[in-house]
Amino acid sequence: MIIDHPLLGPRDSSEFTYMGDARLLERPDPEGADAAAAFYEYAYLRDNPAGWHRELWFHEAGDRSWLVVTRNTMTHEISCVELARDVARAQRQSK
Amino acid sequence: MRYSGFRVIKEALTGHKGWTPAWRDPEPASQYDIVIVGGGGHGLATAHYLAKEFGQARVAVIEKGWIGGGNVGRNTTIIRSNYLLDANEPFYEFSLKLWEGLEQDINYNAMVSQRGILNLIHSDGQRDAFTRRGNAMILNGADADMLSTADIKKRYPFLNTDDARFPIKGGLAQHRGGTVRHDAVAWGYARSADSRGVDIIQNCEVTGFRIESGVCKGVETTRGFIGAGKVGCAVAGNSSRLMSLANMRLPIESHVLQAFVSEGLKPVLPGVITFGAGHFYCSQSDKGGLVFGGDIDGYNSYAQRGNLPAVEDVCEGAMAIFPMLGRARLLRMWGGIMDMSMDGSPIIDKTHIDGLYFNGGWCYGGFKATPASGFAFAHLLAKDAPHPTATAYRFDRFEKGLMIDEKGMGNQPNLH
Amino acid sequence: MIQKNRIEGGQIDRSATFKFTFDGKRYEGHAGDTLASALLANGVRLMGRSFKYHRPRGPLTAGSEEPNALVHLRVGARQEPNTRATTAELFHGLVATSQNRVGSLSFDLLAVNDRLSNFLTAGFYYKTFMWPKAFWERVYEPIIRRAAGLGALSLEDDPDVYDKGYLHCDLLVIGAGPAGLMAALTAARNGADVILADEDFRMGGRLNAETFAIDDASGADWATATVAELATLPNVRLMPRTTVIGAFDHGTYGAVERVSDHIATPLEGKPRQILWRIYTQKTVLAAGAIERPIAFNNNDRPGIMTASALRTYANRFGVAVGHRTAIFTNNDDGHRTAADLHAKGIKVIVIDPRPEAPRAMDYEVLAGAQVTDTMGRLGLTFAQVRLADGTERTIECGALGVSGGWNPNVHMTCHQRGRPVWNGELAAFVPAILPAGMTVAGAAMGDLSTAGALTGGARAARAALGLKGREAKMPIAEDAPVNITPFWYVEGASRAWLDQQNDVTVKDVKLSHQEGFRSVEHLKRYTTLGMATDQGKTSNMGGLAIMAELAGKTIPEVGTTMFRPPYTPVAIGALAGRHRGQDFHPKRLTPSHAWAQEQGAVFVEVGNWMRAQWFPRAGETTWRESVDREVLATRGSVGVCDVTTLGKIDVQGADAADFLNKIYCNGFAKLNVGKVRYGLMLREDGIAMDDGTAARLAEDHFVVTTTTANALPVYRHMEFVRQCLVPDMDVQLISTTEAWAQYAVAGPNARRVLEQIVDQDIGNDTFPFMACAEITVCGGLRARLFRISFSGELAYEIAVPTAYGDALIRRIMEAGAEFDITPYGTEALGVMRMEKGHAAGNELNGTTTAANLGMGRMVSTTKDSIGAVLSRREGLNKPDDLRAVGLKPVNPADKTPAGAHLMAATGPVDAAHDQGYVTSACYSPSLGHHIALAFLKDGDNRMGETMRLVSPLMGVDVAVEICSPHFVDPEGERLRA
Amino acid sequence: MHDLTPTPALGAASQTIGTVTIAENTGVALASVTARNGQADTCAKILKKILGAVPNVGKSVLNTPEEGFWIGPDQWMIGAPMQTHEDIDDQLKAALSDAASITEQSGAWAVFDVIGAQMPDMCELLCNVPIRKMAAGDVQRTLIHQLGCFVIRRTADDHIRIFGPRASAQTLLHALITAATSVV
Repeated sequence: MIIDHPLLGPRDSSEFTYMGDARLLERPDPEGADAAAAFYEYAYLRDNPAGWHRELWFHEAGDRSWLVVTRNTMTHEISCVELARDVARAQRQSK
Repeated sequence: MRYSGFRVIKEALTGHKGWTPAWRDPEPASQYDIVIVGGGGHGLATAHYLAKEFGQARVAVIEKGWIGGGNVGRNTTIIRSNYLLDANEPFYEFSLKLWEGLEQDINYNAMVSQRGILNLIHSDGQRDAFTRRGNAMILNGADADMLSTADIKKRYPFLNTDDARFPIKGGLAQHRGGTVRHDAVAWGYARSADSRGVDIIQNCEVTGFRIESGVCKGVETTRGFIGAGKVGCAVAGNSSRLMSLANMRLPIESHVLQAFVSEGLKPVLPGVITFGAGHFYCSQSDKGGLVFGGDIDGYNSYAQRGNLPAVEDVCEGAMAIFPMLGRARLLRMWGGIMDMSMDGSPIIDKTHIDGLYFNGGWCYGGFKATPASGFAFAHLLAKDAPHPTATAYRFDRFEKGLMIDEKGMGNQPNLH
Repeated sequence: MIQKNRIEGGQIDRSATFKFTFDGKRYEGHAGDTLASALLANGVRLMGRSFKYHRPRGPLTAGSEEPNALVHLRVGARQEPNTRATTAELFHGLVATSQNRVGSLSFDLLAVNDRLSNFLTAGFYYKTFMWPKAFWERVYEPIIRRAAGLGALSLEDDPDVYDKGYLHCDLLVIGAGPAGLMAALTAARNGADVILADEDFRMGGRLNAETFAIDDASGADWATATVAELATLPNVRLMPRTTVIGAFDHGTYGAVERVSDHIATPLEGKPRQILWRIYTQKTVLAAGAIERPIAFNNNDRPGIMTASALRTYANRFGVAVGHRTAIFTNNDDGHRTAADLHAKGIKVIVIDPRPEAPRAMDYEVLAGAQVTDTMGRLGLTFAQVRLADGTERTIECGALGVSGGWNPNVHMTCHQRGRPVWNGELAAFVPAILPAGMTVAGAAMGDLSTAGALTGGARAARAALGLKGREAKMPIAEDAPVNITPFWYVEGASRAWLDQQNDVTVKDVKLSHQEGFRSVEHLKRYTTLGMATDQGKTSNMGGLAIMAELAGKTIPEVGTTMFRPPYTPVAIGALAGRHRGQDFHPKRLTPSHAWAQEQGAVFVEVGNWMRAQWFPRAGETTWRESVDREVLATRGSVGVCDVTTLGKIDVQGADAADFLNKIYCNGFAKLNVGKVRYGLMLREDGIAMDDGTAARLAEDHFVVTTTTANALPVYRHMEFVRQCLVPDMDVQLISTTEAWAQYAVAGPNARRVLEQIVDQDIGNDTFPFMACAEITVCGGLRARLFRISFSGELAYEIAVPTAYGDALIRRIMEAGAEFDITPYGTEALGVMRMEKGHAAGNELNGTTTAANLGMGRMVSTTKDSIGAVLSRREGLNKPDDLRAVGLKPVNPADKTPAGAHLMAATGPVDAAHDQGYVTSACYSPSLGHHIALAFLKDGDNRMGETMRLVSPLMGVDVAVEICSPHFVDPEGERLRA
Repeated sequence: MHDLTPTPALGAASQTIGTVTIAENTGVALASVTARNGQADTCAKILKKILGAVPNVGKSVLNTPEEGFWIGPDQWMIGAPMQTHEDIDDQLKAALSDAASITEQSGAWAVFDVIGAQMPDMCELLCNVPIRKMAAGDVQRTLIHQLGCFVIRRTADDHIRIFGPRASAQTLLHALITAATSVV
């Protein structure tokens, strides 16, 4: 597969390490009342969709950026690639 | 119709006119006691044991395509019970014992071949871990044997022991492990279940569950509603998709695992062998093809196909231990969908919805588990209690911190 | 032997004559021949045996779709099984032997299977061999296995090397026939970077096998001229002998270039083949079409082949397979073969089931007739024909060309699970859903005429590149329509072959239907139709058509043919490339490697690292002697060990301390500058991930160490936390593992040694236990000093820039000479850490919690850290949880091996009573007996208990006493000394 | 002044295979520069002073004596001659102070210069970089025989500089030599 790195352009996916669902960016509040349940869902439950999937890739053999890749799990088509750090920052601001 | 050598000869002499379809092609009834969703190995085995061991006759297996078209028909046919953890080993050993009696049980020759499986060891740390595992196997009543490099060399003289980047320092063998003709498992269970009155309904896709006040009443399908006292789901590769119809999220990611077969070759590999310093395992089919595989591609996928890097990784492993394979040709590659669970172990459990049961999360270990999975699922469906060898395969183990993590990779499915 | 079937013409070089042997017999052929064409030229039709019935077989085709003519090519270590004689390029000295026979090719003992064929029908083995139970493995299977397989491997290491490489282009054109050549030409003339790949050694595709003209040149000459023009263009890469094997995601294609297969042996240092990964923007698939046979009884005898193959052998290779030739065709293209052969003076007769069969020339055409059977044990002699009026006629012929029509070669369009659609006019499947970026042209798209191929190729290239403007004028070429009446098998056909290699006949398909295996997948799996080395290129359609007829369905209703990569089988060596033997994985060498080699060190693989395992001395006969000495010498005086392999991560930034607080379960915020602290890292699931130390060199600067094995995952994890979880923290990370050479200097005399090297005062007061500093050594070289101890002794780790690592180890050895300083390896390192009860990889096995490791109290409850919340789950905090303990044998002579399990002193020994297991074990020279670290249920409360340690795998069963894991200096006085 | 002598990763003599010459370059001192949060602009200003320009993504600035290339977001590798800049990280710290985090990298990398007409053919067997499309100063991090390396197209059309992990210098050189042998 080819991942169109937001900074570096098209790169072979073999340069990357995969980690899964991009919801891992949304780490729950450890102080929250339901922290135990929230962390269980965060760590273990997945939508695992047959279709578009936002997922985390690490450019291990590249610039060491974590990326959020939107990819179709039926066709492997990739529609969007973002720097995870930008996504994470945006999420924090929106909170 | 009973299969036998005499029958084969008789038919041969009378123009094969007597052979009848291996299973009927019935219309779905409106109501069953138990409906199994998924006409794969596990679903068909469940139906067989429900009928044969638990006296359940009003059973249907519904399959969206053709039976045996999923992972049971696209795997590397290996059976073994060389597990470490007490939550796993008794279950897989139970499965191996069922394999050992399968042909007589279902009157179908699935060619169970206990040619042995051998895990190569390349470091002291690995030997320590394999020793612990071998002991766990023996303490659970299975067989295990620690082989020296010399022993191994006798069986595999062409193994690369003189120029290996990661020298072979021995191997853990399970002589009762081996291979089975995968398609025949699905067909044999189907034929047996059918002969015991189970309806096998092909080309019938589940489009929803009918759930009324927390109770599952049956399934909506492309061939109409089918009522059921209990619904058991065994749809490896589609677990998350199917259970999402009941608004469930699972501790599962679906990944592609590629497998490979070479051109037909005169016999060279006596048994199943796995490389311990890379991703490669291999056996040779009775037709002569080398059947081999390695690691999953590593990303979520339902595409049933993989990419070159995983193929190359496997072939590099092949050449690392068997440099004589250089001129053997890879004939065909294919991809199956693996429902990778969060601890690498399966789930056989009730759901929070009454009457709805789940069997899945087999990662890439589903084939060898087929008989025990079917038996345990049948037990759960028939008695509403887990089979003694499958008590730990619960949904709530993650919330409670009771993971069954053979590899110690944690909640990252693609590492299991 | 003279080439009795060689005729005029063709694209072979008669000036170059090659000698070769087949089954030991000597023959001659010419440059430009394939092994098959050369053998046919010599009158050899019998080239192989079928898989199941061992039927005599000759070539069915003249291409890579060949199911029958498979041979062993070359001998010795280079023997290559299942090689298609129809594509093997002839070279001088070629040696080939036939395969899958017992006895000789012409007298194969296993041909008896053919007599038994009535018993060996599809799926017969599923129905028998079940009694008695044990017999399957003891008797039946061994017999089946012995008969199994086609060719044989040499069992010797492949002596050739293979390369892998990467190519990038704008347009990849697959196939260099009329469509491919025109596509490449169109794209290249418009400046695109083009790769043109073709599996054949001569580009031109069918043009090389045809007689008709393009403009006023012959098709073959036009191809030659076009290839010549392309060769002059700098933006074109011509790749003959290159098979594109698969269409993978996002425009990535795999291709195998056969660099050296057309010569006896590769040149020194040159690869046999290269696996190319081609990255392309667009692709034009111009893979042509494959002619399909018709099924009739005994349609598999040597001499019977596709009509187009006969044409190819005559036109391209100058070979008349038989001087009397019959053609059996249901379409006009078969008549083209007849015409070509007739023009070459071969006696031809055409059998055409269509009542209105065309009569072009003055050869006999039997309209409305069918071939019902053939004769000839090892090769065709007669064909039996049923004429339109029902009468029978026997025709003498040495060759029979069969044409059931053409199948567009849709293979590559299916690689991303796209399915072709049925085209009734062609009676064939044509491409429909394509991989992104691919367009299909020419015969592969169903444009079977030359003119159609040329136009299609040009248009495909223009479409792919989005070219505007007028189309260039196309050369003039034949544009004959396809006239075909679908005709799959002759009525009453039974032992009529569909899949010739796997011996699947019409009868088997009928049985498959009768037994309910009716979907294309069940048909394939039950009969093995299409699963041979040719992947059903010539057989799938016939099987589908017959199943459709039996099921009363249309062909597309029964299913479509589905193809998977690779297009043709690929040598495993090519897919592995250079990654074999010592080059399987890279090696990482420590800074002291050269020095350690001088000391005669024994090295061990640790991941990709090569580390000194121990340093044997003269007179030492076992590794234990060396390791015991190294341990005692270190504990007794001083030792030195290269610990460079530990991961080192540079952590800087204003929030560096807060960041470490997040990734370690224990606190780091308050660590003073100049201090080191042990840290335990959890995964988010609360399980221990890795441990190490963090040294605070400045307010905003830490150096974190990881275990050797986890250097990469830990760095990845830290970057995840930094970028994804705490993106606003001011913290920067970079790995410096290889930037610093680091040595542990341990033992009571460690300080005395280092005082001679370090420029600053390192007295116990100024530089106490767990101190760290940036210092200088040897008069000014920048260095780092950490007072940490894995061995439990007074110890330091000293680091210098890697380039000085070699010099420093030599200097340390000089400085330590007066204390008899002893270099020690990973074994002694391990022994000392076990004597000290430190956890390592065997304990941090991915399933252990901080509590299991006896560090439960380290998990801070006053702050959030990764893994803290989930580490509190009940299942991870059971009262009788495993705890790290030490073991010593009750009988000091006993061993306490790793991997052994702990059982109560009395009571049963089984899984149900398993109490724990040994993670690490060694002989402790300090204590004079074996010791072990173990995890034991409720271990903390069982000190002093005597238990059974069993390892049934090794036949071990000994009594052990549970003790503290801190065997040596439990109070830690030495390391603070 | 200390009296320890540095040893090169290999100390191998340069070798010429066909038209390709492969030479270990032991004369490069290296340090990484990573801008602190919110300091990217200051950091860039200072780098501009040192290099003449700030290396863009995927680019290098081949200035003398210092040169530098982009290695990650807000992160650069700065190189200079070892004789004059062995203490390159101190020099950079002095120049950048709190604007950036500096880490010495000299010891981490083995550097090879590959020069010759068939260098591009050789590259095609080594790594997944579109070598024929790279312009002078282009940099790409890539894998060579599984080793993470930087490939820099130098000013001469037939010249690339490869930075590979020092500990694996032998493996890397072996890969370069076999690739060169394959193509010549």
